Amino acid sequence: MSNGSVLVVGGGIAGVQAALDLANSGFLVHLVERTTAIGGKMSQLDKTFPTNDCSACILSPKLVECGRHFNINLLTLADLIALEGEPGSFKAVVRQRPRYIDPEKCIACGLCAEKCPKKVSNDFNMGIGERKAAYLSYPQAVPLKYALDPEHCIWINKPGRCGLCAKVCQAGAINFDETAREYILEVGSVVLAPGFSRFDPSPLDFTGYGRLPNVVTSMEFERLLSPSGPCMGHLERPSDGQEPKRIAWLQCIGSRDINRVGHPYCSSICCMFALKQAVIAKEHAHGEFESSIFYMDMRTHGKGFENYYNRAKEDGVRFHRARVHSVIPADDSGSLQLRYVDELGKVNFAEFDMVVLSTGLQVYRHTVKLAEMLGLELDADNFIKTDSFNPVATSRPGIYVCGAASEPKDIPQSVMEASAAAAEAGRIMAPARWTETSKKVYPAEMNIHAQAPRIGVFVCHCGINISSVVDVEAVAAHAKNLDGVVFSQCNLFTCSQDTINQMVSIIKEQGLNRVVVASCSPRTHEPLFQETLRDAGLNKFLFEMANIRDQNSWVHQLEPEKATAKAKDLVAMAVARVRSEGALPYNTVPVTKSALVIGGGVTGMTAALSMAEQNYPVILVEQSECLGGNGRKVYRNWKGDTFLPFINELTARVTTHPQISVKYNTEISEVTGSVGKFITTFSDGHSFEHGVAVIAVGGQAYQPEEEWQFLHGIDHRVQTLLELDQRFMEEDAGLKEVKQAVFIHCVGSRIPERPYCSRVCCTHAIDSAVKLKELNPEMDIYMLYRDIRTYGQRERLYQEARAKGIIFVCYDLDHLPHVSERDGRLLVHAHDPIIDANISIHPDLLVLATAIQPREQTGSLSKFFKCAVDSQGFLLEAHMKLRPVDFATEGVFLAGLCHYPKPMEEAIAQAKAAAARAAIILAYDAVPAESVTAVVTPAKCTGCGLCVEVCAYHAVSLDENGISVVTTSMCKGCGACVAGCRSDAVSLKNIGNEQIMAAVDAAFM
Amino acid sequence: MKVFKISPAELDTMIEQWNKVHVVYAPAMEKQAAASPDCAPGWCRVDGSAALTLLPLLTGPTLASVKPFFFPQPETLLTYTLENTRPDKGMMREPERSKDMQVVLGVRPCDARSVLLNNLPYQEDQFFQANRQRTALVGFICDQTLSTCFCSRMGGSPLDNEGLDLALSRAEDGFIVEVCSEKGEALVTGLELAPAPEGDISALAARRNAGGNPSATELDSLKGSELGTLYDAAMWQSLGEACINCGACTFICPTCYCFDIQDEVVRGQGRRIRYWDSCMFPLYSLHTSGHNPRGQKVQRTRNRFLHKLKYFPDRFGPFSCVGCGRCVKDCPVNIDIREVMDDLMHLTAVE
Amino acid sequence: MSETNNWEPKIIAFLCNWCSYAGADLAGVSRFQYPPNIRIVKVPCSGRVSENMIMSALKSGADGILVSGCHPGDCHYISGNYFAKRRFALLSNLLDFIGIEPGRVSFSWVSASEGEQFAEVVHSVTERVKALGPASRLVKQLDAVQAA
Amino acid sequence: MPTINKRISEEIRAQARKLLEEGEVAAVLGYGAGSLPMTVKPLVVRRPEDCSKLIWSAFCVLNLANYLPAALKSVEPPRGPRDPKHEGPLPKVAILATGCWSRNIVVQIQEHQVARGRVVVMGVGSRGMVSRRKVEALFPGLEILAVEEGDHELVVRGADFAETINRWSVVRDNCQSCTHPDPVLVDLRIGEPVSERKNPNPFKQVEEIEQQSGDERWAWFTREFSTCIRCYACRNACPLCYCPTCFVDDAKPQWVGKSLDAVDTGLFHVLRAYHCAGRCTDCGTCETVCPMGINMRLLTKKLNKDVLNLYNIEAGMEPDSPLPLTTYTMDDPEKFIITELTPVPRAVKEGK
Repeated sequence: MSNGSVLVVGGGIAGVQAALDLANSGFLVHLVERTTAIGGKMSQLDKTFPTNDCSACILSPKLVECGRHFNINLLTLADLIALEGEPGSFKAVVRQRPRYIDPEKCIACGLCAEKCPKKVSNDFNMGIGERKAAYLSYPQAVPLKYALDPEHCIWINKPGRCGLCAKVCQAGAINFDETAREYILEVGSVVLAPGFSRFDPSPLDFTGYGRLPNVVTSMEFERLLSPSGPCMGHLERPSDGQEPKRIAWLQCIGSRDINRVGHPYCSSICCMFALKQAVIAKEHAHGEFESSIFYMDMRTHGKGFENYYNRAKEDGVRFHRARVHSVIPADDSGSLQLRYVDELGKVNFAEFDMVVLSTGLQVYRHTVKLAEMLGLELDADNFIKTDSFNPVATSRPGIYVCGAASEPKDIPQSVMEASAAAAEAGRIMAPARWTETSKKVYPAEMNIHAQAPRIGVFVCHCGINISSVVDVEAVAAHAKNLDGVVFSQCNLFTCSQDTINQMVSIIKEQGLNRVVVASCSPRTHEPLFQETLRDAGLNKFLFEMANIRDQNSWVHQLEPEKATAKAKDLVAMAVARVRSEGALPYNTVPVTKSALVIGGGVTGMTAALSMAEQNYPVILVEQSECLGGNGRKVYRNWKGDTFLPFINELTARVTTHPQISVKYNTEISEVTGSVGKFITTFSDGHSFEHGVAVIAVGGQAYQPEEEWQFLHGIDHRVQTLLELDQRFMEEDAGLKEVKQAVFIHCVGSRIPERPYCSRVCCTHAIDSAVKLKELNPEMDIYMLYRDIRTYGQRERLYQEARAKGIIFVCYDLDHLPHVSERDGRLLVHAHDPIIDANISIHPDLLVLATAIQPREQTGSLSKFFKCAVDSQGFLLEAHMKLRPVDFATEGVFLAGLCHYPKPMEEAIAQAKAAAARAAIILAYDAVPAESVTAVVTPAKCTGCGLCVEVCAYHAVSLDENGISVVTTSMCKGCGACVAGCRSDAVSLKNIGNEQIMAAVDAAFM
Repeated sequence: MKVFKISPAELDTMIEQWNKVHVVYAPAMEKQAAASPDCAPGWCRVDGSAALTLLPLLTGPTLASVKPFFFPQPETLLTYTLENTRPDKGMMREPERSKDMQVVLGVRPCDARSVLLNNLPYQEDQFFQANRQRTALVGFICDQTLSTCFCSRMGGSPLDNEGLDLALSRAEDGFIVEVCSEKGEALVTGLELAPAPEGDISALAARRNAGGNPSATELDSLKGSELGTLYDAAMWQSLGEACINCGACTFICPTCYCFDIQDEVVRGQGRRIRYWDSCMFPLYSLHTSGHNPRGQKVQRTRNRFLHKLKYFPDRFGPFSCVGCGRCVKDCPVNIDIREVMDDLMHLTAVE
Repeated sequence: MSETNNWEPKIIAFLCNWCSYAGADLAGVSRFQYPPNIRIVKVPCSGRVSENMIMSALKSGADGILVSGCHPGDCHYISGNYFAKRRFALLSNLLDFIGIEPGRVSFSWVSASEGEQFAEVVHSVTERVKALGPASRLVKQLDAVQAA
Repeated sequence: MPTINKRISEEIRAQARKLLEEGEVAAVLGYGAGSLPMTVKPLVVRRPEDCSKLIWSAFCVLNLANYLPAALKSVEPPRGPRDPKHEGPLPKVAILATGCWSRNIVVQIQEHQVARGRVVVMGVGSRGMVSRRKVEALFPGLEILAVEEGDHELVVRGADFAETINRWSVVRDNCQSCTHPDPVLVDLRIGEPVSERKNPNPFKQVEEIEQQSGDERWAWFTREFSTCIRCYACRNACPLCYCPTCFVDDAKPQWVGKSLDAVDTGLFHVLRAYHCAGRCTDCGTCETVCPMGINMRLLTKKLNKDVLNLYNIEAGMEPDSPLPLTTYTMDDPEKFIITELTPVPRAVKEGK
């Protein structure tokens, strides 16, 4: 039998997501991270596109969850150095370098860094500014533990010389004698998420990078923008600290460049990255601001990207289709002059205060070494090679890869692949689920019903962090007199293990039924103290914290008296709040261990199979009479792999799998219930009970009409890509006879009615053109395009097409191609901007690359499951970046074209990701639900429905008497309904108006 | 009983004199300024010079009744502190109460009678009695009445001086002042007032005789009637349907005397107050259990009228209404107690 | 009077758990100093804050009130701050209309990464409240209540 | 020729009788004659023979929508708390409605208080309702014993006087500033439609206050609400105030005290007005019914102005659109957010 542990290499967002998914579905995870903290590249970003979310804000909760997870063994400063064995039973050797600061003891007070005399360049800030040799890589780092930099630490290099950190560390955490350790880990499978490095532009002398201080890379610029970066979010240019008023972005630095760099691929993310930076920089700027982006093709092919691009244009970001050939100093002030040739061949000069190089993505050198050690095949660009139809599998069974190590990609795609890799790893280890994990057992909880409050208050010195400013003894004395308080004391470190143990016995001895800790932030420490309450047999919700460090002693260092008065108030407020709090249930929802998959295309089949292979029963619902969906209409992918054999094999596996039953010609007519137990009724009247659902209803091709019709449906020589694919599959001999072919791109995409890019058509069209060239190398082929978006390694195909003599002519919306028929011949008029002339072509084949649209029924289906759709009718995921296959409605997942147009390999990855996310729920007999939920007092309810309208989770509804009811399992405890209710009929448990206003009033006692 | 005659100027002087030693109130002629939070809505503090402009009064009852002088909104019963550092934290204390005499001007006979009626249930109430002790009513008997006045029907009279401490009535060139009580006596002590001429006194008596013997005989049949008949009357349905259950009638009514008690804590200082409640409000009869014996609007509307016209007289004798007509004028939905009485009379007649 | 009595205002701040409270923590981690007049009350979301809570805090004697949530679009609960935005826009206009001094009740968006901004918001709010002096409008006083 | 309102009264009686006789509705909500001049009584008519009691006049100042939910409930078959829900259609109720009341019915439909299918709206275009208080103010110290209503004038009679006054001059402020006098929801038209009024500035009264200084506004606010006796007539006459327990009656926490403290009274009015934000149709009933003559309508009018300016919403105009506080757009204005941050010298901030 397989081992139930898994090794995840890399603690960036992909590794973290894979680790969480695996740990949450019943496996023990060893997460190996090379640096001192997890978070990876995403932690260095300021904002993320296309939502402009604060990167650290959305990432942090995942990191904290990962750091605290009972079944994730986090190994920082560690590397995988050897692996042997077979899938199911690998033996991995992991080497962990010393941190020199004991994480068990470190309380992250920062004194070591403050006193450390050695300043070194700050690598987290891309070398801008300095940090100390004793350091925390960034404020939200997980683990939140300091480390000594062995390269620079004075003592480590010359023992006895410094040692200041050890002297000031009250917790005694410094250990200069720590040595490296090796762990031998038995695991069932391995997930690699080693991430990517950024291209170093130093060798590209035309950019001036390295010589001109105001030429920075996009990652450096990101740190300049970040509020936690070297200039605290005040955009300053490096040379003189002045606020730049004119910034240029140069695209494709180290991408799409065979000549100087040897990177033929497109890095996929840089266009959006630059757009985002241009928009955000403008937000930072005071007054006039000019941003220009110099590009070859704007590749905004993801969900919401094209809109972002359009908005940026409206906001005044300027776009120049040109490659800049020189960046030189404009004058002595630090300004820069750019020289470039525009589309019409004219030489231009432009002056900027700063230049940002959109550097490409590449594989880490150590990743290449790791792959060699593991015996993995790499592709021509040194990315880890994967399979078209199994996009997260490496060449070695049992080892999976996710994120940008297999091809440049953005965050949602990496997160999707991480979940997909978790699904694959989980598939081979399914029988060993829950064998290696452990579960904590708590004592029975004391029933405090009807007991008068007996509150204990613990006031923390936090070493000297609090007590150097606040008179903590006075605070504890003040607390003793407060109503309901029967015990109060001070502790040096309330969070230290010995104090925690002491707290357990005090709770028992004193018969405390509520606890207040006055120390640091509940955001970091509440879980720890709540755990302590449970260990002492108290419900964990009988607890409040007074934040007298982060929000008091640290911010009022010069006003000790006022800080002490404030601490007293904060403690009184916490006591007032906890006084009327009650025990809350640890809510769970029982899970029906079966899944519903809607849509029998490749995506739906993949998701169904993935769950079935993890041994869960699945019903797959298909509205037509056969499986395969859109995939059956497509000939092959850009790597040349044909689809039909794969689909036939997949169909056979699905239809013969004992855990899958397929319902053909069936639609959904009703859905009730929520996560754990949905009851879905089908059009044939049968109903099915399931714990989760995956929606994979696909998309459909746009039927060309009006100015985009181009005689389609009128002249048989005008065909869509899918119609051409049909002819390829039928091996239509007539295709060889074609002498001239024209392809028109973006038919129905990127227009006001459909303001999105259909993502696949550039690649599909170019591949079809290449295929035609294969059939008849003499054929003249013209591609009329707006931007070529062969993102990632698809760029090679674009190169191949050009090498084969296919001619690319750019058009824009002001100069649409015109198609007519004259004397039995097709006539295509177009405008070529390079020669600035109109051209006419007489093709005998005109191919339209038509848009992909959502299906009409997507909307009604989304209503059944209370999911949202976006303005275009595509299903809207819970979070564009970090929850790309989840819905806000729990237990429902999405994959494939109903989410957004995408090629098959991405749809497959997404299907597996959806299956992995669904399997997390199915792995449990019951899933935890929010405890702090809304509750209705029916007698006070008017039934006005305001709470129903403002609930983002559809957790509130009106019952048959028109009275509001909360579906506890769906409630997230935000309290929007509470604030909205005029008659106070809705409350939030323990965060009711009673508790909040008691706290407010306590501030004025 | 002493009877004086004074000129308008003397009245003015008299008020000025009172103002030196007492707190004097008069009916507000328009919305009062927010600057006097120590005064109930509808009344204002009088400073000496303003006295004349306050008189003569408008016909009919004052905008607000005299109720708040006896039954303040609110009355502080007890006070306490919750400050953490105080040794007496949480201990209840009697508040300091004002012992100053308050003189209320412009009171009409109907309102004066209302104090006597409210005194029946509040006989033992120390707060009401203390307020009564320190309040003197200086009233004007009514030369004219409004179409909404019906004091006679309720057993009162527009010319009555019952319940007033000083009763003024208009006479040629001034006012007749009847001293009706010891408090009234005290108010005129030390003032050099001329006794009223005999002619004026007899003229006043003649007017009173002409007004007939004030009694509620017409309505007395209600007192003897079967409660069940009144309770089950069909009229309550439509009345309850129209009533919006606001408390306007009960709060402007001089004889509604219900209260509730609540604690208020502000910045660590607490007080226990009693404040006006209204039987029109659902909360009035709501039990802690959640049960409400008068949960329906119709039940509450019925209760108010039956209390005034049946329960109160059954217990204390007189009706709990002085016929001032304020509720008739100000009920937002034109529920007219006179019509209610007519309907009930009709019902008992049929019976 | 503020100078002579050494009066220090008390300001109640309702902060959402996910952004502004985290921003306040970051201000602490970064040691950005700000005036100690603020009393933070943690709520799940700015959408949890009702008009009743704000008015009641005023009544209780808060010299200033700050409500701060995630920037629009960043709400942990998808849309809570958008509802809050409408609610507060109307409320702040209404308070102005009845003569509550602008600056008594303030609203801001502070994200989890904006520690410095949080400190600036507190500075700004405190300065404005100090300039206004102690709150008196809609602040309940027990001693002045006895009517008639 | 009978006056317009007399003709409308006739039509109401005829139509109500027809609806009841044909069993189309179980009850008709209208007005009967009042016992005093310039008053009317709300009336629920259930028998055709009682329809003769129905009247229409310039004094129909009470918002009938306030009675609609209860009237609907009254015609339902009795149902105990454990009884199953009634099967099949429930009886209907007809209601007279002018512009603002019809918009209140729309709000009631939006807020699930009233089922659209059970209401027959008898729409009457409003020519503006007369303020009894304004008429009385023209005759200080005199008691009005009768008022005769013409189409454009009123004849006011007392014990020893009779005077003709212009009708529009004594129409209520809210009616004078109304822009939608004709009902937006009509099942049965009574009388002629009244055209939309192009009111040059419906928010004039509000703007007059806005233009004052903050101290002046505070003085106005405290003065205006100082006479409140907390009778809640304004609340109870309002069709929007249907909460079984009003926030003033909450004890934990006690949002506002219950006595006549000026702060408590002020808070009650501010919060009550706020609770009507985006729902109020400026029907003016609150102001009309106040026994102390407080103009609390100005608060809701101010909110109406802001809701219109900020979100382009007028309450009750479209049954299918959400209420302003249950929806949002990404670019809602946020002028109230602090923008002028105090840039603090870093030395101060860093505690140096």
